[in-house]
Parts: sequence; C-alpha cells; structure tokens
Amino acid sequence: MPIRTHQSAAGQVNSRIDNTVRTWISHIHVDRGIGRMLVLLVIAFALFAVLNPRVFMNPLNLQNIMVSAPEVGILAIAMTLAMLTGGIDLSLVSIANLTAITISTMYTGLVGSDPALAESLGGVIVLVGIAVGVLAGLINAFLISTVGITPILATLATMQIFNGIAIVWTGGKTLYGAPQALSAVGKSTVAGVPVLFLLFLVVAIVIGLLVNRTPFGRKTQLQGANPTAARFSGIRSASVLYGTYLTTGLLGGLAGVLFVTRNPTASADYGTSYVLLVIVIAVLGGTNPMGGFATVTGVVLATLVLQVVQSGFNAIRLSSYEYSIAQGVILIGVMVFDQLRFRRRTRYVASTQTRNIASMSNVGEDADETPDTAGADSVETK
Amino acid sequence: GTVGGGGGGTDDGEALSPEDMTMVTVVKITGVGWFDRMEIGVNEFAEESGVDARQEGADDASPEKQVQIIQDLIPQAPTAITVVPNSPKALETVLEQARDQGIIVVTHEAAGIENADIDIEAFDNKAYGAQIMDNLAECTGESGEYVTFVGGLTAKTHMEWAAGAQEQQEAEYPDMKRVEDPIETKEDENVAYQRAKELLAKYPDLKGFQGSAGTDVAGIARAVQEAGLEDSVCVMGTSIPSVAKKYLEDGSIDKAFFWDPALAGKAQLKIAELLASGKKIEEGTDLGIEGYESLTKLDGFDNVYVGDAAIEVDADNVDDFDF
Amino acid sequence: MTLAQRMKTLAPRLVGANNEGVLAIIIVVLIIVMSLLSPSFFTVHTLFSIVRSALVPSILAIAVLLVIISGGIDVSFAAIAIFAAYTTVHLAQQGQFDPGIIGILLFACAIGAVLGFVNGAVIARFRLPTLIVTLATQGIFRGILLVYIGSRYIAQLPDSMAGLSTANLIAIDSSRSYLPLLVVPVAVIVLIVAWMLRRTMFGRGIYAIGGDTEAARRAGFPVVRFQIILYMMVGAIAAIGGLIHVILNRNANPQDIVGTELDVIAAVVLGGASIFGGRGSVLGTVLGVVLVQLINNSLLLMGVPTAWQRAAVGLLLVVGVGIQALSARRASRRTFVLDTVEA
Amino acid sequence: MAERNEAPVLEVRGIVKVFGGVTALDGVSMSLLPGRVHCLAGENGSGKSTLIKIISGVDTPDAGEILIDGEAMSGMTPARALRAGIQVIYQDFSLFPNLTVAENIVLPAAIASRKKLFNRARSRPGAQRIVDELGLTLDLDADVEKLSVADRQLTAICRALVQDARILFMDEPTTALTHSEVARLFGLVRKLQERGVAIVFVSHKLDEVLEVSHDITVLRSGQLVASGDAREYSVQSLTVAMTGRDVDTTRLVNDLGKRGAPLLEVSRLDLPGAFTDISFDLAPGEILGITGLLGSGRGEIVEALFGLLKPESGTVTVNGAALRPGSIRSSISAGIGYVPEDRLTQGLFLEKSIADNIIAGSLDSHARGKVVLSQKRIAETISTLFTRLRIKAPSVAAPVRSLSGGNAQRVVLAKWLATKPKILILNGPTVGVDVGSKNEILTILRDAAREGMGVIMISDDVPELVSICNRVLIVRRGSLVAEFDSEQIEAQRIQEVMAA
Ligand SMILES: Nc1ncnc2c1ncn2[C@@H]1O[C@H](COP(=O)(O)OP(=O)(O)OP(=O)(O)O)[C@@H](O)[C@H]1O
Ligand SMILES: Nc1ncnc2c1ncn2[C@@H]1O[C@H](COP(=O)(O)OP(=O)(O)OP(=O)(O)O)[C@@H](O)[C@H]1O
Ligand SMILES: [Mg+2]
Ligand SMILES: [Mg+2]
Repeated sequence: MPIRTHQSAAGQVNSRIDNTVRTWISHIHVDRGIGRMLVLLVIAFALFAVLNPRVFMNPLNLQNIMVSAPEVGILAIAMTLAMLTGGIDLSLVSIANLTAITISTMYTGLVGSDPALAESLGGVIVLVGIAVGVLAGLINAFLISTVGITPILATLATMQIFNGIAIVWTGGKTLYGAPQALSAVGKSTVAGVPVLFLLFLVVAIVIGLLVNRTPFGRKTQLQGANPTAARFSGIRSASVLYGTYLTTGLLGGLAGVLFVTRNPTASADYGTSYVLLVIVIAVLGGTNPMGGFATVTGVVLATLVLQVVQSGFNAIRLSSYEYSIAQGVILIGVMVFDQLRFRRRTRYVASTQTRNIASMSNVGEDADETPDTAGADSVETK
Repeated sequence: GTVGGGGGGTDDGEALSPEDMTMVTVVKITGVGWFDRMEIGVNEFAEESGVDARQEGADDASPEKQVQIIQDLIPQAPTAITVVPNSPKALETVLEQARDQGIIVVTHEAAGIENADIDIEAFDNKAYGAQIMDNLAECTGESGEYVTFVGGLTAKTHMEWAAGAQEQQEAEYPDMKRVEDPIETKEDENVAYQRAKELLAKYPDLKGFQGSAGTDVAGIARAVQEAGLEDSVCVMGTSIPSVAKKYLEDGSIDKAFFWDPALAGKAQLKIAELLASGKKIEEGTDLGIEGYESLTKLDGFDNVYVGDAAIEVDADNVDDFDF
Repeated sequence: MTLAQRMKTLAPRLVGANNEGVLAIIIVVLIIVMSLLSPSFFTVHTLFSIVRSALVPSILAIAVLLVIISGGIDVSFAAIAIFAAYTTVHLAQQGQFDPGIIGILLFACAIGAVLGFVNGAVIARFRLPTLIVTLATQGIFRGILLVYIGSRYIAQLPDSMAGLSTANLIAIDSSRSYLPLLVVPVAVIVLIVAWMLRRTMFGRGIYAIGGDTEAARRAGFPVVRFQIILYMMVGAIAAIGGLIHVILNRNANPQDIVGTELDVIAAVVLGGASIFGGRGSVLGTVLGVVLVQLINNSLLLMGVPTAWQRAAVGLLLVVGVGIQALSARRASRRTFVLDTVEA
Repeated sequence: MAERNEAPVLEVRGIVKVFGGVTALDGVSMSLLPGRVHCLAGENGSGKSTLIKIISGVDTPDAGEILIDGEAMSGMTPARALRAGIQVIYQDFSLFPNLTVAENIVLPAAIASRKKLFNRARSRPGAQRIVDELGLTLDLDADVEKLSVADRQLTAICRALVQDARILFMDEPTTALTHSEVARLFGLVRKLQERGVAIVFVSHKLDEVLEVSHDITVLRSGQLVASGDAREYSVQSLTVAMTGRDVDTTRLVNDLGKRGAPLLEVSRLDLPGAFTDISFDLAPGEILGITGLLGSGRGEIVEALFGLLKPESGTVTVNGAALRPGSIRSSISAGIGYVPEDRLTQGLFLEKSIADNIIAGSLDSHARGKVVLSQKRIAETISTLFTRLRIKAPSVAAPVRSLSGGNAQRVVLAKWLATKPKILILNGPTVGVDVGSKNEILTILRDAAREGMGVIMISDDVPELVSICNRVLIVRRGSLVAEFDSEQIEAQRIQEVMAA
C-alpha cells in the first residue's frame, strides 16, 4: 500500500475539514425532530383543510391556534430544557399557577385601594409574578443539585407542594382580576398574528440561542449527554442544574403570565392536563428524554402539530377521546417511523458505500474519510 | 388589531328557523354518567326541535381543555354554545369572544358568569344547600356534629352548596356543629370512603355527612355501613340515583339530592333557541320542560334564571329514575 | 471476623440493598410521632384501615416495580387496570352472566395481558423510550375504553365479585375493624413476584436488562421476548389491581384509578427502586406504598386541614427521598475511600 | 496451517460490515482450528472487535457467511452463538453493573443451559471454582459497578471461562491487568488450548501476542492484509503489517535545557488509604512519567492533582499559586488538564459529535464576553486540532461512539489541548491504542511539551515511558519510592524497582 506524503495528505485533509466544519456549523440546528414535524404539520393541515375547509381555513381558526399554542409551547420548551440535562420538570404547571395567582392577588389587592396605581404598577406585578416562578425553580434546583434528588421525584414532590400552597392561598377558589394592559396584549394582533404568538416565537428563539450559542447551553447538552464526562471536563453540574431549573422556573412563570393574559383569572388547578402533554410535545419535537439532545424548533413545530390536529378533530366533530387516541397513535407512529427510517437509511448507506469502495482501486486511509453528512444522525439509535 | 376582531356573526338580530340552527353543548367532561345523561337530553332536544344540536366535552374536567374546545368551536359559527363550565371565570374571555362573533351563549351551573346571555340554574345553589341541611337536621334531630365533603376545593358549586348548608345551619340549627372545613375527595369514591372512616374514628359522636360530588355519599355510605352506623349516622348529599340506589336501599344513605341533567341540557338549548328566534327570557318564562315551567330571576344578577328542578330521592322513589 | 468488621458488614445489610432499612425507620418514627399526637391512631382499626387502603396501590406498585427494574417507566398501568376491570364487569353485566370469580379473574388478566403486549411489542420491537410509549398507549387505551366500551358507572357487580366485597379475613366486631379477604390474593401476588425476581432466570433477566440491555443481549438473554412477557405480566397484574379496586369499591367506574400514576411511581421510587433501572425490591416497594398511605390517611386524624394535605404529602416526599439521596451520596463517598484503602 | 488437517470449527467468509460512513469490515475471511490460539491483530479501528461481534451474533453482517463445523449459520444471535459453544470476553466487558460478581459470572452459563430457575446456592461455588482456578481474589458479593476496571476485566474473563467453550474470543483481555495476572491467564489459555478449544486473542501488546499465538490474522482498515503462522512474525514485522509502515520506538526525549522555576510543585500530599507524603515538581516542557503496580496509588495521586480527590494535607502550587484542594475548577483554571483512565465514560460524550467533544472543555474561552459562542473561533479550534491530531473520521459531525479506541483517545487529547493547558496529566494515555496511533500520540505529547507544556503521564507500559519521559517516578503502596533521571531511565531497572 502506498504511503501518502505528509504534505498532500495534510492539504487534502485541511480543505476537507474546512468543508465539514462549515457543513457542521450550518447543519447543527437542522436536527431530527424538525423535518418530521414539518412534514406532519403540512399533512395535518392539508388533511383538515380538505375535510372541512369552511371551518378549518377560517382565519379565526388559524388565529385561535396561534393564541392557544403559546402557553403550552412555552411549557414544552421549559420541559425540553429540563430533559436536555437528562431531567424532567413535572412542577411547571404548578409554578405557572403560582405566578398567575401572585399576579391576580397583587392586582386585586391594589385595585381595591387605588385602581390607577394598580394599572400603572402592572409591569412590576408581572415581574413579581415571574420572580415567584424563578424562586420555585430555585427550590427545584436546590433539591436536584444540592440535595441530589432525582429530578422526576423532586419535581413530583414540588408539583404537589406548589399546588398545595396555591390551594391554601386561594382557598380553592378561582381568583379574578389581572392588569388590564395584560388582557389588551392578549387580544392584540400584529398583521393578523396574535402578539402572544410573536412572544412565543421570541421566547423560542431566545431559548434556541441559549441552548446552541452560549457556553451555558452547550454545557447543558454535555451534562445531559454524560454527567461524568462533563464533570471531568470541568463543567460544574451545580451551575448547569441551577441555571436550567431557574430557567424552567422562569419559563413556568412566563406561562403563568400567559394564563392571566389570555384570561384574567388564576386558580390552583388550571392546566393540570398540560403536565403530561408537554412531555409528549417535547419528545415529538425530537427531545431525547435521556438527555443531551433537543431542538427548540422541533418543539415549536410539535406544539403547532398538536394544536392543528386538535382543532381539526373538533372541526370534523370527533370527540376528545378520539383525539387522545389520535395523539397516542401519532406519538407512537412518529417514533416508529423514525426507527424504521433510521434502519433503512443505514442499510442504504451501507450498500452505496460498499459499491463505492469496491469500485475504488486504492482502498487506503482515505476510504473512510469520504465526507458523509448522514453519518451524524444515523447513529442516534436512542 | 385584536384576536377575533373585525369578524362578527352574520345572523345578528334576524330570527332563524330551528332547522337552520346549530347548537353545541360543551360539558365539563365526557364519559361520565352525569353528562351521558345530559347528552340524552341534548339528543332528545335535537329530535324534537329540529335544531342540529350536539354535545362535546374534554376527556378530563380541566378548564384549559374547555377553553380550547370553545375556541375551536367559534370558527364553526354555531348559532349557540351552551356550556357547563368547570371554572366559569376561566371561560370569560373565550365566551366573550364567542359572543363578539354573534354566537348565543347559555350557561349552566355558572351563576355570576358575565359573558353569557343567560345562565340557567336548576335551582338556587344557596337554597339547595339549605334544603340539604334542612333534611340533614331533621334526620339528626337538629343537633350533633356533621361534616361536609366536596369533590374539590376548587369546585365552585360544591363550595356554594357547602356554604349554603352551613349558613342555614348557623341560622336555624344552633345545636349542630360542622367540625371540619369542607373535606376534599378529589371526586374519588375511595377517597371519600377513606376520609369518612378517619372522621368516624376521630369524632365518635359524628351524626351527619353532607356529600357534594356524586361519588361522595357512596364512599361515605360504605364507611358508615362498615362501622354498622346506618341507623345512627345520617348521610345526605348530591348524587345520582344509579350511584346511590343500593345504599339508599340498605339505609346507609338517607337521602340523595340532584337535578336531572337531561332536563338541564334541554333547558339550556331551549333558552338558546328562544333567544335565537328573537324571544326574550323573563321572570315566569315557561320552557315547557319539567322543573323549568316558571323561571325565576335570581337576585343580584342580571342574567341568571333558576328553575325549580331539585329532586330528592330516598329508598322509596329511587326506582323511578334510570340514570 | 472482628467485631468491628462484623459491624461493618452488618450495617449495610440492615440498611438493605435498596434502603429498605431507612424506609422502615422512617415509617416507625412516623407511627410513633402520630401515636403521640393522636391517641386514636395507634389501634388495630387504623392498622387494618391502612392495610386496606394499601391493597390496590401495592398491586399497582408491584407492576410498576417490574417495569422500573427493567429500566423503563410505565404510566399506562392505571389505564390498563381500569380498562380490564371495567370491561370485564361491563361484559358480565351485558351478557347477564357471571362466570364466577376465577373466570372473571382470568378474563381480566387476559385483557390486561393483551394491552401489556401492545406496550411490550412496541417498546421491545422498536426500542422506544418506555415513558413516551406508555404515555401514548395510556391515551389510546383510555380513549378506546370510553368511546367504544362504555362510560357508565356500574353500580351492581356480578354476584361472585359482590360477595368478595364484604368478605373479611379478620373481623373484630367490637372495634369494627375489618381486614378484607382480598389481603390474601394481594399477599400471594407480592410473594410470587418477590420469588420470581430473586429465584427465576426471568427475574434475574429483568435485573440484567435493567442494568445493561446490550450486555443482557450479549449474555444470551432473549431480551425482546423477556420484555414482551414482562409487559404482559405487568398488564395482567395491573388488571388484578383494577379488579380488586372494583371489588373493594363495589362498583365499576371507568374514570377511576387513572390519575394516580405518579403517586404509585413515587411510592415505588420511595421504596428504593432506581428509575434508571436494575435496582429495586418488592419489600422496599411495599414499604414505600405503606409510607405513602400512612401519610395520606393520617393527616386528617392529626388535624391537618385537607387544603394542606397536598402540600404535606409533597413535603414528606421531599423529606423521604431527600434522606435517601443524601445517604446515598454519603455512601458513595465512603466506598470511594474504602476502595482506595483496599487498593 | 496446512500442517494439521483438522477441520476448522469456525469459518467466516467475505464478511462486510459498514457503519454509517465507515467500512468496518470489507470482505474478511478467517478460519479457526481447534486447539490453536489465533491472534487477530490490527490498529485501532481496523475492525477486530466488529468481526468478533459479528461472529458472536451481536452485530449482523451486511454480507458474508459464518460456518460452524462446516455448517452455515444464518441469522446468528448471541444466544445461538453461546449454545454453539462460542464464548466472548468483550472489549467493553458487557457486564451487569447492578448485579454481583458471582451472578455476572454464572448467569450466561445458566442461560445457555436453558435453566428456568436461578439457583443461588449453586451460583456461588460455580463462580468460586473459576476464581480459584485463576488464582484471583475477587469479592463475589460485590456489585460490579463498585469494582475497579481491572477487577471488572477479571470478572469478564471468569464469566467466559466458567463454561466449557469450544471457541473462545478474547478481545483485549489484558489491558487492565498486571503482569502476574496476565501470566496466570496465559497459563489457563494454554490449558484450554490443550483441551482443544479454539481461541482468538486480540491485544495491542504485541509481545504478548507473539507469546501465546499460533496463527495470526492482520486487519487493516477492515481488510485482511496478512495471515499466517505466528512464528513467521516479529514485533517489527507485525507492526509493519498492521500499520503499513515502520514505527520507531527508540528513545526520543526533548531537551529541557537549564532548569528554571518549576511549573508545578507538589508538597507533602497526604490522603490516608491512598497515598502518603507525596512531593515532586515538574518543569515547563518536562515529561514526567509515573508508574507503579496497579493499585499502588499512582492514579489517586494524579486524581488529587486534578481535584477529583481531596487530599487531607499538603499543597499543590502551579507557578507559585496554590490550588484549592479537591476542586476540579481550581485545577482547570490553574491550567491543568486531565486525560482520564476510563475514556469511554469519563473522557467522552459518546453520542455527541467529535466537534462538540473537542470544545467541551473550553466553551467559556470560545465565547465573546463569556456569553455568546463565537462560531468562527470554534470552527478554527476544531479544524486545527482535527488536523493536528490526525483524527480519522468521516467528519467532525460524526458521533464519537463511531470512533475506534485510538481515535477516541485523540479526541480526548484534543479536548484538553483546546484549553491550552500549562500542565497535561494523562492516565494510561495509550491503553487499548494501537502501535501506530500510540506513536502519533507520543509525538503529539512531545510537540506540546516542546512548546512549554508540562506533561505528567501514568503508564504501565515501561518501554513507552522510556521512549518519552525526561524523568520517571515510581510509586509503591502509596509512597514515592524511586526517581529515575534522564540517563538512568532504562526499562530493565524500572521494572525491577516496580516489582520489588
Ligand atoms: N456501532 C458503531 N457505529 C458506527 N461505527 C462503528 C460502530 N462500531 C464500530 N464502528 C467503526 O468500525 C470501525 C472498526 O471498529 P472496531 O471496534 O471493530 O475496531 P477495533 O479493531 O476493535 O479497534 P480497537 O483496537 O480500537 O478496539 C471503526 O472505524 C469504528 O469507528
Ligand atoms: N440455575 C442456575 N442458577 C445459578 N447458577 C447456575 C445455574 N445453572 C448453572 N449455574 C452456574 O453456572 C455454572 C456453569 O453452568 P453449567 O450449566 O455449565 O453447569 P453444569 O454443572 O454443567 O450444570 P448442569 O449439570 O445442570 O448442566 C455452574 O457451575 C453454576 O455455578
Ligand atoms: Mg343512616
Ligand atoms: Mg476493538
């Protein structure tokens, strides 16, 4: 076998690496989860548009989808973050309700004495509400990182604690009242697009950047992928976990703000059905529940898919139970499809590779250096 | 702009014939006996009146799913939406949106709701609570300790019944005493059973139980039965005949109270139909439905009308009902 | 062996492989505290009452334990339990026939096993994450039950079941304390599962799969077959749990049980099972269930208003699991130093 | 091989296996004869483990056939392979971390004999018998996850030997073992071979290979490049066959010049149970070797330097500034990097891409204002290191899981070089790394040291230490017992002091 001279090999390798690095940088965000969700979104949309165009293509319906997506979507993004570190956050909805209750209580308290002041302090009230969410996140972080309780148990417990506090606080009643500016925001649109939806997109972009473009986000991914190696690489799990659960608390609080924005009420039991729903969304969106991998874009798309399917089912007069069957079938279907596609693709790549290699006269070190962008995700067997 | 702004129903004001109307009844949760029964009323109404009426509901009793369903219904532009809310306040915004689109909104079990044309109640919740208390007092000899169960501390009507009963007791039966704040049973019969057992152990002199969720009295009855206290402890409260029947027969439940959801469902739709054909609901309106022959306007609200549809059952008449 | 050495080997054995000892101590301390606070607590009546309330959760927890040991998490067991029990009662009701308790049991188990097979087949065949698959099948099973089978509350059970509802193993009439006969089948199932986990190749295989699935495959365990059998078994056990629930409740309500999944999982993990798989014991699980029931059913006696109950249960969960987490952390530190000593 | 006309027990023909973009095996054929030790040699990533996994039914081949006793086996599964008498000591051990040593040893045997019940009483003596036969001290009741790497390897060996195998595959069974353990293992191998077992032996320690093997098959990049009688090969010729080039193993040490202020000073470090009174220093550009028997405490010393262990007393200073004991962050910010012993679990994020792994340790320094990562700077770092370390992979986006041992180790090295460390500590940097890669890794270290980096290297491989170290320290029972300076460094003497 001829031994390549150092120069030529290095030169070749160099240019190849430049290319692969560039493709890596540009492809890193186009991950699994995005493609399939996009396809599913289009299919679902087309299907219902054909089945009941009068209702489904009604601008009002589209607007409504965009109004209801944000609160679930933001919670799902928070769940994604927790899952990225290999954890989970079951307390998100309880946190959101605590925030909503805080906002409503403060506002109604102030309105009683001075309505104008209450309105002008709207921003402060909202910030205090979000601070409550962050505080709740801090408690989660403390239990998970400092005490060392497994996230699913820690947040299961805090879910009950936060919910219990909310019940004691409200006496179980639904509180009414929130800064009017919030309600106004909740109803306003920009060029037909609800402001809430724009806010949701902004949150998604910010979290997307946080995850992919900051040292903190990358550390979160690494911590989720292999906590031991993260420790050996000088990544402090405490700072990653505190950062993560503070952020999920913040997002939970933000979802709570959306609760009162959509509807100026707050109660201990709003949104309980979201707890498991957001896990479904996160996974549909391509989040690996074992940690280490997630795409925020995929999660946004998955949120929309479920919203579209749900309102489509309503439009063609199917019941909620049929929707819950459909949701289960979609979830399993997508995952099974992913598996099959993965298997098929490896086989396909295998055969072409074999052919390539067979046709090459000189099977040297470079044989397996053929740039192969499919290689990146074809090994994700999880 | 605003969400749903600029739309607006096309059929404002003009009277429709029933055949052109579509109405949807949105209930707290589907797949439970109570609302299955309501669906029977809805279907009956559709058949009798010619209105395209149907019932929908979520797979669990959560306010957010109800919001979602109503929101999805708005683009379908039904003539009317009738709702039995899980949390009336949580629906205000979405019902407002519906009404902005010209959809008639009728609610049930939601006194105090703002964004409904009419809220129809089978009875006045306070009075209903008082009625249960009167029966309980009669049974216990107007003295002794009692407790009240509610399905959830967040369930508004349950809490109103509990409050109505307590007010009545404080006003009329000073020798009686409620020994605990309302006990939450999570709408779960087993929890009611468990709590009842604990309470019987904690308060040996306990004389009465008031239940609110349909499963409460059944769970309480089992505990009472097990303790052999059928004759010394009074068990009363809201339930449906099919659940209460066997306990009424053996005396572990003394009386059950309810109203017929089928009739309530019909009454809602009838009101919607009247409104859609340009008629008005007033004091004394006759819906032609048993218990709703002469509506009364409830004081303190401008859109709440109550019927007289509360039904009491005991061992003697429980077989008259088949739900 | 010197005394010190013996102490050293004794201590971990008392603590137990899965912290069963710690759990037992927590339970004993709670019982003492409660008895001091409320004299009516420390009675046979309370004991029987807690045992009774622990029956269904124990069975369900045993089912969940099997899944957790194998490295999965199941949230569909509650849907399977009520699906199997309700469908059985419903069919008996409609057909107006009563196949006898054994027939009913077999039928319910068969339904549970079929539903479990769906879980197992999808999970094992496609190697999908169990939490997500069972999240999906939970919605599917529940939807099918309520749309296609029935949603009515059934008040009257077939006679063979109704007969069991009030049958007692021990009845102390003076204090009105009753221990239901159903304690026996629950105890039998608990013991059988405990034996199976320790003494059969299938049981060890479940631990092996939970420890390292790929290693189990390489060692020759038929992983796919074991997983499918496992999920069928879990379905059947859950079905028995549903049946016992229905019998104890004396009615069949299709809305029951679903919604208690997280509490059951919490009890199992409180009992020392690792959610990462490979660890967990039947004893620990039963203790975990007892602890949760103890807390749930005694707060009222101790004068805690129901509004506070949820928060209180959450707090106790934090304390219980927190103690375990901290002691595990300390233990791992200790073994590290010991390791280097031996080295 | 024609000298015996016995029929092969196992034969593979034209095996092809492709992972993603990597051709792991490209039409490999091989046959095994009873009673002979067959060595499978090749560089990292040449496909040795893959071939074994295909024969044992763990992986399915894309093409080719497997014949046992001349009969073609289609759809091989691990269970069928076991029943056909194939036993494997996997490179990654494939043990159950949550079960005891005894259970790990006997479970596969019980499965193979189709047992339905697990008999605890029978399992212990069975395990004890093989442990005794190998003359080992293993705690049969310990959970495997609590064992050291060496003990795990011994457990895996016991597991494969407890049953009567007809064909035994040993994929690098000796990487974590000491000399005496290796010797005992070889003793057993000879016994088995006399009993007519066909044995396949894989190791990167070429002298071991030549010591035990009868036949040799050499793979290079998934292709069979040489095959024949072991007696025809020397370490040199085997190396050439494996790498396709000559590898230089002579001593080549950087000149340190005049000793200035030390870079690292360790003074009176003490951790009861692990090590006592450890003092030494390290000059810029110096490569310091630390060696000793397994369990001598050498690993714990460097773990304390990196902050993984907290010493009870003593100080460590870098450029005169004291480190906070037991703090990894403090060590890293002082400029210490650590390449751990167990690279798969401690060094690498297997599912993550090569690129992600390379910058895993230096994220903060690749961010503008510590907040936003600079994509450009990251790309530069990655491509520089990827090239400089000559990592062999289809692209930097490939997950590290798909890399072979040597390439994976280069990724770990790259991760630390990206942090621009002042001191790099390596614990067994060439364990399980092939000859070619090994020399390249040593060259990388020499180059880095020439630029002023201090290197501390722990190794069992004495010739390797000889070839690269300026100084070698020897640890015995937790104490430094000897120091060899440049001219004194000589393999023979080091080995003598170690074993004393
Ligand atoms: N599961 C896998 N997915 C993708 N690629 C793989 C996988 N397993 C092995 N490979 C690739 O196949 C090739 C052969 O690997 P293999 O493990 O057989 O090498 P080896 O000769 O055993 O090397 P070493 O001496 O380092 O153990 C390598 O290039 C490796 O990257
Ligand atoms: N059912 C079992 N439970 C536990 N350990 C077992 C079991 N079966 C075998 N072993 C262990 O595995 C070892 C090897 O198993 P193998 O089946 O080869 O033994 P064996 O003595 O040939 O058994 P048998 O005589 O039943 O065929 C045994 O010495 C024993 O330690
Ligand atoms: Mg009575
Ligand atoms: Mg290998």
